[in-house]
Amino acid sequence: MKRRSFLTSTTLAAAALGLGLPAMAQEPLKVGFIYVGPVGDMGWSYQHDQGRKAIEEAYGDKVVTSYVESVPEGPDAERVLTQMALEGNKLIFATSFGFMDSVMNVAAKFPDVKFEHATGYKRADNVATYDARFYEGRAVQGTIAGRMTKSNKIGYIGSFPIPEVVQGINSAFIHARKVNPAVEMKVVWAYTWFDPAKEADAAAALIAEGVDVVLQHTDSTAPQAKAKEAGIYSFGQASDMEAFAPAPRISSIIDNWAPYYVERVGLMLDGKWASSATWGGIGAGEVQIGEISEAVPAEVKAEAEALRDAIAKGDYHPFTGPLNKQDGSVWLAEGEVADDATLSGLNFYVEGITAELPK
Amino acid sequence: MIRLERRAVPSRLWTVATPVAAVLATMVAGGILFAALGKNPAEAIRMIFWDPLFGPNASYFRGQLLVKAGPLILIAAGLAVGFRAGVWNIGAEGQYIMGAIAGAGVALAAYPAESPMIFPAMVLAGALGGWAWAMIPAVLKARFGTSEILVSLMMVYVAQNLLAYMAFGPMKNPQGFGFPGSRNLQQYPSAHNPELIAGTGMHWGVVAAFVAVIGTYVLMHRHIAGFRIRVAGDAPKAARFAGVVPGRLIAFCLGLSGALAGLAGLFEVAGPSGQITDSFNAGYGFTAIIVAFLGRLHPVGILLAGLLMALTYIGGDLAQLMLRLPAAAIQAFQGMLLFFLLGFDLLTNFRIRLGRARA
Amino acid sequence: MTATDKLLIVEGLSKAYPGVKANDAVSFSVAPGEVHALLGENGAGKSTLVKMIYGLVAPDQGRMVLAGAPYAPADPHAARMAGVAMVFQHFSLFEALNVAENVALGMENPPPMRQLAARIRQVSQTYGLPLDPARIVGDLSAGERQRVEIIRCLLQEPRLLIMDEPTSVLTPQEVEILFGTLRKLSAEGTAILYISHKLEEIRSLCDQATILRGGRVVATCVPAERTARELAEMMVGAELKLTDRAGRQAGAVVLRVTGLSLPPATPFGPSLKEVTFDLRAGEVLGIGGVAGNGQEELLAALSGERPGRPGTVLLEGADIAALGPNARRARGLLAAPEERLGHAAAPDMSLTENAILTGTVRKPLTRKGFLDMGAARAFAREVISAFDVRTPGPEVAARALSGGNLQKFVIGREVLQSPRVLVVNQPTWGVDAAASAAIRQALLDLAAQGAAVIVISQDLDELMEIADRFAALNEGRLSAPRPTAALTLEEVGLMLGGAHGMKPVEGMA
Amino acid sequence: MMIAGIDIAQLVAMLMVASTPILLAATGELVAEKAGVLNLGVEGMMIMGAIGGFAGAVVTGSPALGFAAGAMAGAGMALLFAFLTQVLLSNQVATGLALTLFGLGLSALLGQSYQGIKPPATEKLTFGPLTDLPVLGPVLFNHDWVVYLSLALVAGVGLFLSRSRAGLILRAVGESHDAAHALGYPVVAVRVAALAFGGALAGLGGAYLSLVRVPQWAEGMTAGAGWIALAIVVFASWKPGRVLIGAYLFGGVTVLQLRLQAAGFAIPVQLLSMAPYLITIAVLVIISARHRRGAQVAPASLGRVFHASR
Repeated sequence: MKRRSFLTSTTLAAAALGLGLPAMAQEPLKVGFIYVGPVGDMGWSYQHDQGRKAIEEAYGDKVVTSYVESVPEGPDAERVLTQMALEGNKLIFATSFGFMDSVMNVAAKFPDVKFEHATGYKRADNVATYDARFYEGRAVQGTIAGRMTKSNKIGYIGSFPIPEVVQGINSAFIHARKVNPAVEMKVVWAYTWFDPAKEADAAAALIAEGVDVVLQHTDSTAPQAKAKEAGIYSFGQASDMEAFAPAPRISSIIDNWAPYYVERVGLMLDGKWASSATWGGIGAGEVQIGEISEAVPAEVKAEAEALRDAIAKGDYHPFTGPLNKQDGSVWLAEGEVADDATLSGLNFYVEGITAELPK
Repeated sequence: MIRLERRAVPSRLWTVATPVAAVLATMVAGGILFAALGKNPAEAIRMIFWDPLFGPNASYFRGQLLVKAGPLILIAAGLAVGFRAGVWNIGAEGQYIMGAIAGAGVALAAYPAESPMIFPAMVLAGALGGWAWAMIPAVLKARFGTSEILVSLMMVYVAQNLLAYMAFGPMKNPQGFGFPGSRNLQQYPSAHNPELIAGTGMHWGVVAAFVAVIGTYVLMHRHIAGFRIRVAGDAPKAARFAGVVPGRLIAFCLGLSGALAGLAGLFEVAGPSGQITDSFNAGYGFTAIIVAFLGRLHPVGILLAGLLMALTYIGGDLAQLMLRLPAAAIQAFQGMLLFFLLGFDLLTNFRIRLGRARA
Repeated sequence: MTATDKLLIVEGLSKAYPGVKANDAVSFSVAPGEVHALLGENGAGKSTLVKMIYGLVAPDQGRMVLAGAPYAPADPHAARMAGVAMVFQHFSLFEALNVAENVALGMENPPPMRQLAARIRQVSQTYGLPLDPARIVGDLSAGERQRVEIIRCLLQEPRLLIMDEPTSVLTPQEVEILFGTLRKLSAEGTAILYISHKLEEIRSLCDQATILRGGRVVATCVPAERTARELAEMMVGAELKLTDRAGRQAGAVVLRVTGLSLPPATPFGPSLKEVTFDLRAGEVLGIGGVAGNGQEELLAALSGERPGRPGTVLLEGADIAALGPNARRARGLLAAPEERLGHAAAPDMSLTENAILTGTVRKPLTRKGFLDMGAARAFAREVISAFDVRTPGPEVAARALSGGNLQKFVIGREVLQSPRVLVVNQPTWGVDAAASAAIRQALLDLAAQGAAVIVISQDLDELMEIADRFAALNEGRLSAPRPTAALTLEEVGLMLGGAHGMKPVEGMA
Repeated sequence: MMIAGIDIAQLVAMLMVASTPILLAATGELVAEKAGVLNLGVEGMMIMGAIGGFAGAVVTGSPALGFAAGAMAGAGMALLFAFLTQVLLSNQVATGLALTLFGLGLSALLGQSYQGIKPPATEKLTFGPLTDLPVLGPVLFNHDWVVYLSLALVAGVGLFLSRSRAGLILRAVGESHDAAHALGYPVVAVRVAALAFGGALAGLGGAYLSLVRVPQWAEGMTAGAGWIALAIVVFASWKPGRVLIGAYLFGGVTVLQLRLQAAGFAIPVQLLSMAPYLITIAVLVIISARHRRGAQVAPASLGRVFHASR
C-alpha cells in the first residue's frame, strides 16, 4: 500500500546520496522520533514512522533510528525527549504540535542536539520547524469535489478549529466554487483527530444533510466506510486509504515526510544542518495527491492534475485574490497572494461558507 | 481441592512478601511476553526496572521518577483516606482537571501582572477547585443517598468536556495563532511551579505529595480522627457509635481527596505540563486509584506503589527507545503487574488450604 | 421401634474446622411425625450438624440414612429434592424481591409465578400465617419475614423440616400459633428438627431431644420429663449459678425520657413514638419486645447515635437530647448495642483498637487527639482480665473471638468506664450460659454500685431474672414500666402486642 | 418528519447504528451488575472484542464468525476478571481499571498485523418493500443483523431477568450472596457466568465497531465507549428497557450535535456533550431521593466481595 511513497523516497534518497556524502567510517548518527499516537494509527503517526523508515532505507548503517510512540503531550514528552538526548540521539523529530514547549525546554538544555518540531511556530538555533502545505492538496480535492458533486453539497469533517484545518476548508471550498459556482460546503467538527466511531457519525450526519462528496481532516477510515455505504465519494486523508479505492475513495492527500526527513538527516551527516522553518507542499513532495481513481472522469482528472502541477511548480497559489472574508470584507485583492504569517494563524472562513467557525 | 481460609490477623510476612512475589511473577510473565516479541527478556526487564534507577543517566531518571510519581502519590494519598472509610471517590480525574482549571484560571486572570501572591492564590484555587468538584457527589450522597461512585465518575466526563471547552474557548492563548491551549505558565514567572533544586525533579507538587504521605500517615495511624475514619470503613455502624456523623465523614473524605487531586492538577499545570490543553489530563486520576490499592491504602505503601508505577512508565519508555518494544507491550506488561499485585494480595488475608470443602 | 421406622438416621457424623472439632461422631434419629429438639449452647455444633443434613457442608466422616436410603446431599438442592426443608435463622431472604420470588428461590420446581402466588395465599391461610405474595420482603416485619421462610418450606411438602431458632422474633402469642402449625404438620407425618436454646418451648413442643455439647452428643431425653433446669445443666455440663440480685436500692432519677420520637431510618423501618420513662440510680429497667419493634432505634436514641428533639432526654437534669455519642459518654451515659460485630465492635480491628472505639472520652487513651497506644493496650488488658475474655492477647482482631468472649469484652469495656447510666441491647444473645450469667451478674453489680441500667432484650426469662421494672416496646411505643415481681407471662405477652394479626389455626389454639 | 431541516426518521436510524456498540456493552454490564459484580473493565473487554472480531472475520472471511470471535475475546477478558475478583477476591474497582489497561495494550499487540486491512462486509438485511416505507422503513427495516440482534438481546435479557428462574437466581445472587449461598445457589459460578456473558456482549460491541461502524482495526479505537456503557447502566437504574433508552440517549446526543453542525447550527459542542452525564446524575438523584434506600435500585451486593466461610 505504501509502495508509491516508498518508491519516491528511495529515488530521493538516491539523489541525496548522489550528492556525494563524505564516506567516513564513523559512529552512526542516532536519530530519534517521538510520536503522539501509536504507529498503528494508520494516520498521522504512521506516516511519520514511514518517514523514519525512509531514513533507514536511505542511509543504511550510517544512521540508527529509534522511536517512542503514544507519548502524551506535556511532562511525559519532555522526559522522553530528554531521554533521547541523553541516549545520544543527535537529531530528534518531535511530531506533534503539542510537543512545542517541551521541545523548546529540552533544546535549551542540549545545545548540541538538533530538534525538528512538526507544525509548531517556535524556533531556536537548534530547533527547526517543518510543516506541510496541506491546503495545496485540498485545492486539488476541492476541484475534484466540485466537479463530482451532483447535489452541489460538499461535506468536510474537521478535527479541531485550528489554522491548519481552516486553511484546508477554505482551500477546498474556493476551488470547488471555482469549478462549480453552485457548491455549498457543510462543515462538522469532530473535536478529535482519531475516534472512528465519532468520525463515522460525523460522516453520517453530513450524508444525511445531502452531501455527496466528503472530505475529512481526521485520521481514521470510518468516514470512507460510511461514504461507501451511502454510495458517495470521499478522499483519503494522511495515508492513501487505498483499501477504499476506486470508490468511494476517488483520491487522497498523503502526508509524505520522507523527502524532508531524508534531506534533514543528510544535512546532519554533512554537518550542514541549520535551524529553519520549512513549509513544503506538493512541490517539495511533502504533500502527495494519491492516485485519482477511475471513478473520476478523464477530463476532471486532467483538470485536477493540471492544478496539482501548477501548484507544484509554484505557478499558482491556492490563496490568490480576489478573495473576501466570510463577512464580505476584502481579504486578498485581485492577484494578491496570502502571506504565510496570515495563513499560519488563519482563523476565518472565506466568503460563501455559511457555517460559523467556532471560536 | 484448594480452599481459602480467612486469617484471624493479616499476615505480616505476606504483607511484605506479596508485592515482591508479584513483581517477580510479573517479570517472569512479562519476560515470556517480551521473548515472544523477539526481544531479549532479561534486557527488557533490566531496562524497565533497573536502568531508570541505576543505569546510565539514572541521575536524570531518578528526578523524573518523582515528577511522574508526584501527582499519583498526591492523589492516591487522599483517595486512600476515603477508601479506608468506605467512601468511593473514583472521580479524582475530574477533580484533578478542575483543580488545574481553577488554578490556571487565577494565573490567566492575573496575567501579565507579577506578584508573589499569585502562586499561593493559584494553590488555593486549585485545592478549592478540586474540593468543590468533589463536594458535588458528597452533598448528593449525604442529602439523597446517591452513590458517590457513580456520581464522581460521571463528573469526570463533565470535567473533561469543560476542559475541552476551556482549551478551545475562554482559556485559549490569544497569542497562540488560533491553536487550542492556554498560555504556557512555565513562561509566566509568578505562576510557574519550577523545579526547586535543579536536576532533582522536585517541584512544589512533589513536596506536596511527601507532605500528603506524612500527613495522611499521621492522620490515619496516629490520630483519633483517622482512627474513626478507619472504623467507618471497617464497620459503618460502629463508627456512628464512636461518634462519627456520616454526612460529615463523607464530606471530609471526598473533600480531602478532591482538594489533593485538585492540588495535583494545579501543580502539574503550573509546572511540568505548563498549559491547559484538552488532553492535559493524562489519566492520573484513574491511575492513582490503582496506586492507592497497590499501596494497600497505606500512605507508605502508596509512596512505594506510586514510585513503582512511575518506574514502569519511565522504564517502559526506555525499553521502547532502546529495544523498540512497542508501547502496547509495555501497557500489557503494566496490566500484568497490576493483576499479579492484586491477585497475590489474597495471601495477606487468607490462608490457602488443600482439602475437600464446598464453598 | 426398629431402624426402618425412622425417617432420618444420623450415624457418627464428624466435621472438623481448623482448630475446632465442630461435630464429633454425632448420632441420633428422627421418626416420621416426631418433633425432635437439638439442644445446645452456642458453639455446641448444632448449626454445623443441620448444615450437613441440609447439604451446605459435607461431613468428614459418618453417614446418614433418609427413609431407608443412604442420604448424602451434595448441596441444598439435593436435600430439598429428598424432602428436607429448612427455616433459617438469618441470611436467606432477599429484601428487594417479593414474597413469591423469595418462595420460588427456596423451591426445587416452583410452578409459574401466578399459580405460585395462589398457592402461597392458600397455604398461608390453611396454616394461619397470612401473607401477600406480591409484597416486597424488605417492607415486611420480622415476624412476617419468618412466615415467608416457613411457607417456603411448607410448599415443598417436606418430610423433614429443620427450624433454626424460629421463635426469637415472635411474641409468646405468635409462638403459640407457630407451635399450632408445627403440631399440625407433625400430625400429618412431617418430622421436625427443632433447634433452640429456649428450654420451656422445647419442653412444651418436642417429643425427643438430643443434647449437644462441644460437638458431641451428651444426652438424649424426652424433654417433657425433665425440668428446664435439668435440661440447662445437661447443656452446660455444670451446675448453674443463680445471679445475685441483692443489695440494690433505687435512688434519685438520673435519666428522664419524655416524648422521645424518631422517624424511621429506612422507609419501612421501625420508628419511636413518644417514648417516656424515668430511670433511677441503682435500678435495672428491663425493656422487652419482639425483634424489630424499635429496640435498635431506642438504643440509638439513648446512645446519641440518632439525636432527638431538645428536651426529650434529660441526664441528671441536663438536656442531652441534641448531643452525639461522645458528648453523652462524657456525661456518663454509655451504651452497648445488640450487634457485637459491626456495631459494638469493628470486626477487623484489634481489641486494643476496639477499646479506643468508645473508651477515649472517659479514659485517657489520647493526648491532644493523638492515640496513646500504650494506654489503650493497658485498658484492653484490664477489660480482658476483669471480664475473663478468652483471647491470646489484645492484638487479636475482634472477629477472631467467639461471640460470648466478644460480648464480655464489649460489656466490660463499658462497665469499666464507670457509667452513670448504661444501656445494653440483647446483652446475652447467642452467648453461652456461663458467659451469660457472668454478664448478667456484671450488670447487677453495676447497678448495685449506684449506676442505672437499661437492659433491652428479647429474652423474657432474662428480663424477669434481673430487671426491677419491666416495660414493653411494641411498634415503637413503650408501655408504662411495671415492677417485674408482679407480672405473669400472659400479661407480658399482651404488653408485647399480642399476636400481630395472626390467627390461630382452626380448632387448634 | 422534518424538524429544523433535519429528517427525524433518518436521525433515529443513524443513532440506532451509532448506539449499537454501547447498547451491547451496557446490556452485558447490566447482567454482570445484576449478579452483584461491578466490572469497570468494559473498555478493555470491548477493545479485545474489536480486535478479536476483526481478526476472526479477516481470517475466516466470515463476519458472523468474526462476531463470534469478538464475543469470545470479550468473554475471555471477563473470565480473567472473574478469576481475580471471584477466586482471588481482589478489589473489583482496581481490577476493572487494570483490565482496561491490559486490554488496550494486548489488543494493540495482537492487532499489529491487522493494520490497514478491510474486513469482509456485514450485509444489511433486506425486508423487500418494507425497507421503502416512509419513516418506518429507515428506522426499522434497513439495518444489519447485529442491530436487530442487539435489540433482541435487550428484550431477551429483560425477559430472562424478570421471567426466568435462572434470571431470578441471578438477581438473588446480586441482592444477597449470603442468602443465595445458604439456599444452595452457587454464587461464584453464577457471577462468573454473568461476567462471561457481560464480557461476550462487550466483545460483540467492540466487534461491531471494528467490523461495521469503522470498519477497520486501529489501536484504541473504542475511544471511551466502554466508560459510556458503564454510565448507561447507571442511567438505566439497572433496568434493561431503560438501557435501550440510555444507549440511544448517549449515542443520540453525539449524533444530534454532529447533525446540527452539519445543518449549519453553531452549537457549544462540549457543553452539549456534558448533557447525558448531567442527566444521568439527575436520574440517580431522583431515584435515590425517592427510595432513600439504594438497595431498591442498585443490586444490594454490588461490588461486595463474597467469601463463603464455613
